[in-house]
Amino acid sequence: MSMLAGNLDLLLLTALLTIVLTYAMGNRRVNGWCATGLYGIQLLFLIMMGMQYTQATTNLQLFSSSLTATMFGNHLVWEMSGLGWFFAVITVGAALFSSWYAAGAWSEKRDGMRLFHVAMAVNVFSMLLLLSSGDLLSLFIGWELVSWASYLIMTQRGGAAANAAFRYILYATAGAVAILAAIILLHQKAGSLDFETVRTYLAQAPNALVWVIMLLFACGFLIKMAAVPFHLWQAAAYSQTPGPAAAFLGAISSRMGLFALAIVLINLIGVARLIDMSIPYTFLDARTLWLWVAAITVIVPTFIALTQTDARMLLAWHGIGQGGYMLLGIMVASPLGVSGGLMHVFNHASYQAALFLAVTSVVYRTGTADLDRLGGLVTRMPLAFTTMLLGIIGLAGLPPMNGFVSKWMVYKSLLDANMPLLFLASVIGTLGTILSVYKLIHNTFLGQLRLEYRDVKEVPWSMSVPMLVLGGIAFITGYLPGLVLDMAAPAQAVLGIAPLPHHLGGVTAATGSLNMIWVVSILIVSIGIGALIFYGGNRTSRVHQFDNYAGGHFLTADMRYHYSHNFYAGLMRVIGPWYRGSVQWLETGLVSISNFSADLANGIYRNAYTSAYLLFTVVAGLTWVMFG
Amino acid sequence: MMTMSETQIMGYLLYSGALALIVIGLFVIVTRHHLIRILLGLGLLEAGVNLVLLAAGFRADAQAPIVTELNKVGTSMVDPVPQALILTAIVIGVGVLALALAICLEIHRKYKTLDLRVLGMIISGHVEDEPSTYVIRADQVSANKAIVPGTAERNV
Amino acid sequence: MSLVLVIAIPILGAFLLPMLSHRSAVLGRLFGPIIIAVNLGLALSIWQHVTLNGPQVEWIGGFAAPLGIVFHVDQFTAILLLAIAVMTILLWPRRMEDPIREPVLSLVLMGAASGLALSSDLFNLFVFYELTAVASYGLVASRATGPSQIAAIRFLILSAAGSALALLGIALIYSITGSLNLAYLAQVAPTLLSGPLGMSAFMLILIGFGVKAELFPVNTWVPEVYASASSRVSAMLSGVVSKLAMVVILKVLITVYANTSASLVMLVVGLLTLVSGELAAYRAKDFRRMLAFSSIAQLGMVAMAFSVSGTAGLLAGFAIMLHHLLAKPALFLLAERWGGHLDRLTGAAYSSKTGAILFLFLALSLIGVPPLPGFWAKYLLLTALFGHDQSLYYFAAAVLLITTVIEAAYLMRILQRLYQHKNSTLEPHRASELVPALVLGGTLFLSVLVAAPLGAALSGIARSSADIPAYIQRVLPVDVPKEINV
Amino acid sequence: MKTHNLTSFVFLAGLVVLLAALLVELPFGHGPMVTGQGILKQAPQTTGTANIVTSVVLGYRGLDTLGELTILFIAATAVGLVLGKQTRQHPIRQGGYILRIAADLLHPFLLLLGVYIIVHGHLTPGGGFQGGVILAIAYFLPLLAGTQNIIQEKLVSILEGLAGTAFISIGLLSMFKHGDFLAPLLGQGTLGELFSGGTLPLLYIAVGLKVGSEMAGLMMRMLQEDEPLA
Repeated sequence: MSMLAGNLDLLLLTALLTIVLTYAMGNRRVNGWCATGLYGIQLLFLIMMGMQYTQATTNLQLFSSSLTATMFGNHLVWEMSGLGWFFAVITVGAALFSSWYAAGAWSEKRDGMRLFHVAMAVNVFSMLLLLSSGDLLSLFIGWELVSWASYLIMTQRGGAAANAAFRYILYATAGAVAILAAIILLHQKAGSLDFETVRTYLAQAPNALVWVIMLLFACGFLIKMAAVPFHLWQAAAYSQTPGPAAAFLGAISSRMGLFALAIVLINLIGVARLIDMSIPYTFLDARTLWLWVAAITVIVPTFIALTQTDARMLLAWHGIGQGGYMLLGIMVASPLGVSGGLMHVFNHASYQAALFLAVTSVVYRTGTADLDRLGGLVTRMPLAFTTMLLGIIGLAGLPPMNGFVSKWMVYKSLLDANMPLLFLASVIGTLGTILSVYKLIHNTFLGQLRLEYRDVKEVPWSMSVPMLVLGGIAFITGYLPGLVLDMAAPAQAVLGIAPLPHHLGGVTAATGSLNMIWVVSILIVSIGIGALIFYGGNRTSRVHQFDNYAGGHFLTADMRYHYSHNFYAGLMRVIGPWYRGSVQWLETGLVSISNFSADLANGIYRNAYTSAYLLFTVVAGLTWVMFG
Repeated sequence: MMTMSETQIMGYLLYSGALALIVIGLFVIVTRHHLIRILLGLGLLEAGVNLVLLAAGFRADAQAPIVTELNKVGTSMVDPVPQALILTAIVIGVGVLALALAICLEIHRKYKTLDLRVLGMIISGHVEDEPSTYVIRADQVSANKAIVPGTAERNV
Repeated sequence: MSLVLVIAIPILGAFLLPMLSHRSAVLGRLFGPIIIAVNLGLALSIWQHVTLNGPQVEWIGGFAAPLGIVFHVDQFTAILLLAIAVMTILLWPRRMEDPIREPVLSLVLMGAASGLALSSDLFNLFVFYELTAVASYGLVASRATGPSQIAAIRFLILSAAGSALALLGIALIYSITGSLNLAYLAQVAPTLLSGPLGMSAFMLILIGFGVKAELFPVNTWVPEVYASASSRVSAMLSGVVSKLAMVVILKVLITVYANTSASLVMLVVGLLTLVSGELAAYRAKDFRRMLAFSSIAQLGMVAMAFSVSGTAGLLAGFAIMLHHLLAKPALFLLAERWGGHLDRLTGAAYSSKTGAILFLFLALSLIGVPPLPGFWAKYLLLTALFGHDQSLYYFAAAVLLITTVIEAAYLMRILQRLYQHKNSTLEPHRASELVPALVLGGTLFLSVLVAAPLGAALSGIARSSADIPAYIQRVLPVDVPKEINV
Repeated sequence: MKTHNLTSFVFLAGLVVLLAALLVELPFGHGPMVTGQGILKQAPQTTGTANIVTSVVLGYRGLDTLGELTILFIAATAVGLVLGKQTRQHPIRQGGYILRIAADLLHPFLLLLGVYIIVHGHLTPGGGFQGGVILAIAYFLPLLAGTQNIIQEKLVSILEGLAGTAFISIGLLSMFKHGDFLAPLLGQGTLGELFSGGTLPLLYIAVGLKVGSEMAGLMMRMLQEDEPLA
């Protein structure tokens, strides 16, 4: 269909044009608005492409592009499937809101906005390229471009950010070489790299080989997702990225790993095969392995997040944990689970971006994201507070926000699949999330306002509107989850999973249904009744915050009675010792091994007796030849 | 006219001579520190190799490859090719040696030493931590001499 | 069109140049570039001829094959000839310490390098190898600083001892087979040279020529020389001369020692070279030394590629060689201003923007980020290694992948440093360094755009170079009897 | 230091064993003389020189010879480059009377001998290389003995350039005539006569002049650096 072919071309061209234009416009203010507009156009193209699914008879519709190449016998194809389209919508959407936020007042006091916008545009373009890869080699090309584009966006602030980005790129390169090894191994064995051939080959390949290939692929993709034990790089890198860019990264960047992992594990290898591949001497099989990796990724980063004192670090750690839910859902591989996992990608993007933007707003006004040094800002920045409230409800997975729906689906699918332990693990993760998001909003917005922030104002409209819209999206898709489930349906079809029966308000499963319209309506009505009682029976009088007494003493404004430092001290006493067994030793060990061997190699080259090497080599070589 | 066993003895002599030259040359190159000695070792090594090459062309019962009245075309002659090769190899050796000596002269003019240990330390010990355009000053060279005792006094 | 002109003309030019310079300084200054231009034209016409008519053979002096010296040119050789001429003109010194002698050495280096590419005769290869060696000792020592002269003499000792051993190897081969012609040797090798004697000869040749080809462990001269010689000389040595030494080893390997354990030796040596180079580069604190170690690692990769027999290995080796041939000289040109301790580079990107961007591009390509040419080179090497169903080759591939991470670490560390501060005291690059570097980098960049046809062409070239029976047919048209009884 | 020497000894001993094992295997005295036999059969007809080594050096392997000439040339050039242009004329230390007179007396004889060896290179053992070195010595001996410097730098430089050019020109000439670089040119004459062997004697004269001038130049430049080595 020529019409379909044209759309992806137009999309990629527009993305490319965005890079060129943002570069050409440099540091001018209009640059941000222009970029936002261009992302809007890209989103429009994507929506037009999405319309095809409502008309087409099958959800397996591919959007082909005219971008192809033949390299050394490999036919490289770029074409977008429903899965790619789903992720692409989220990507462009996240970029749209982030650059909208960055376009206005936020950019006024900053230099280097050209780099900011170019980096964002490069990211979007490379992600779109990755999402429309039609074979493993083009997937790898896209993958690497995304990795390096992320490096660009992370490193732009220099200093500590550059160090964090450097650490990231080492992890990413390690992941990339693992993926490359898997791809080339497959190429040698299967003879070609297009998905169809690889799928047929893997179906009859020996188990050992499939294990090797799977592990190599999974290591590479899990590094991008920052799954345990590869989780160390992400939070540091994201928290050092400029706010709106961090929102973009937090919303979608790591999900590229999920996208690729889903293709390899579900689409190419297949869940049935994964269940078939048992791990010797254990009760586990390959699928259980990945499920548990996902579950641990839910728990560990979430509880690390609990200890953070920087709002951005806290959010970034949560981003890793939430990725675990998505992987859990997808690896359950039931219609409900995959829908839940995919929907969680969308939901997470919406509230995570909102949260990052809210925190950025706080930083914009107060200059810090240190949770020990904030508090009481709710009266000064009510809009940011609203956004954050919407965001944390979503992050915690509570109604009426969208996070509840997707998490409910994941829980439900785990229970349906008879995996109570995994269910328990994910609930523990949610518990940690609730605790730490409460800490986030409490330490930032509630409690005592610090004297130095007395004159803080709400952020300008150019910043508050996009974050409120994001919060609104998180609410609306919680109220009407069918909107997202419709979008996820083609993606699910690509993965070869049966469609999930759903309607605008929720899902209808055999084992239990969910209708968010009812849930939300009841919730609103009950909150309304509560509010009525609260305000109706109000007998209190309002006092100024600085008009305070404790134990008969007047509390001066500079006296700290707001409890924020060492939050959850009691809980930390209980679970604190567990943090010591972190994976840090692995990284440190690898670095010192390479330092040691590098010193050794350098020592060889510094020797004064270089001609002795000649002698040794001749003797060794001749010995080998004559006796070997 | 040689018998077979004579040929053999001659072969053993030639090859053991070549072997000795090669090994002595390598010994000097590897264990000595003075540049001139090392260059002499290089000469020995080349001579040994040339001898092996020369031996390759030897034939028992054959004449020099020069056509004269006594030595008509068609009589058995030794292989002329290795002789030509050696000629080339020797000239190459001369060229390399000349250049090496010139560099030695310059080095000696600059550092007043030809001890490879000191020179090695100058180049690999110091340049690594300093800009590579760094030029060694005289006082630093004397510092190097102090590190390796007795090098300043060492003569050929 | 005679192939030998590519060698004769530069040498003739070198002989004439001092006399001309004594006559008129201007003429002397113009003479060198003119000669190179003539050579470039010759190389182009050879390339065109070979592309149209297939590989060519020339018997020097008209003496039939196994008796005289034979030149053989196929498409790859023609590309090498072109590359040699182009690199010589790009790296032609502008301001010379000695306006007569340096050009003479450079011209001879060009001629000798062309000879290495063309010759099919073992001893003739040795002569040209020595010619390149002497020219490069002279060029290294031409920078009148102490370290460069120490580096030159240490290089000279190692290289001369290596050459003597290589000559010993050649002598052994001649003793066994009575011939020096590679095609003839290829014919008799399975019967005469497959034993320990023949393999020892290969070992000696490998070690001897390995000095110039930067193979471990006889490559200790590399960091010293590249750190102390002038950047142009380093660029020439690492870009062109090391590749040609590798080509010599390749010629011996694929004609005479195909299908023997020689390829295993090659793999092990290449692997050690790669690992030692990357690791040493990781810890290097001097920019030029880091480039030198990186160059060692790249040549290790070439050796690993050539250890895989058949078209796949050759294709990978050619790709890495050509990539490195373009990338490393450009980096060395940047090192002219950026040389020295890495700390000096802090913030250098702000004083030399183009240089920093060029460095970024080349670094990414060296690491192997798709779709840059370096990625395809590494991809081909990995494909070749994985295609060889032997555990050592798998191990080699794994090591290559791990060292890629190390490579990324040290290159990115520098990049990070380049952009760190805005105030840098480094002087910006001069146009005379930046322009050739940009030409090289631009060529690499253009190759991204035409990657697909380029890849196809390279595959064809590798296929024709790997066809040894056809090579023997061309060089020895009449079937030479295997042994002539005396 | 001791460990280094000891290790080297062990390895050298190993090398002796290995090389001995290799060299014993070589077919000494009866190896396959493939190239050599072919040349011996063919050379008198194709090149017309009585000294077959000469026909190998200048004919069959003429390119090697060009290569080695070039090596000498660039070695001399590089020596000049390394030692720099400063011509520090140290006062020549005068040798004894006998030495000086003998050197002066020997000079013409050495010249004659050198020329003889060069021009008879295609007939008898010897040739351009050997003769060239003798020529160089003829000029160098008086210098060493301390009479006076009779080597003129400019002359040397022109001579080395011209001789090298002559060699290549002859090669190119034969290329234009026969299509092959350094192919035998001119009539071959009678085997064993002075005027025989086509262009080979001419080539040898060029080689002789080239080698002589290079060697003289090299020695001269070295002598200018008159500091005693430590």
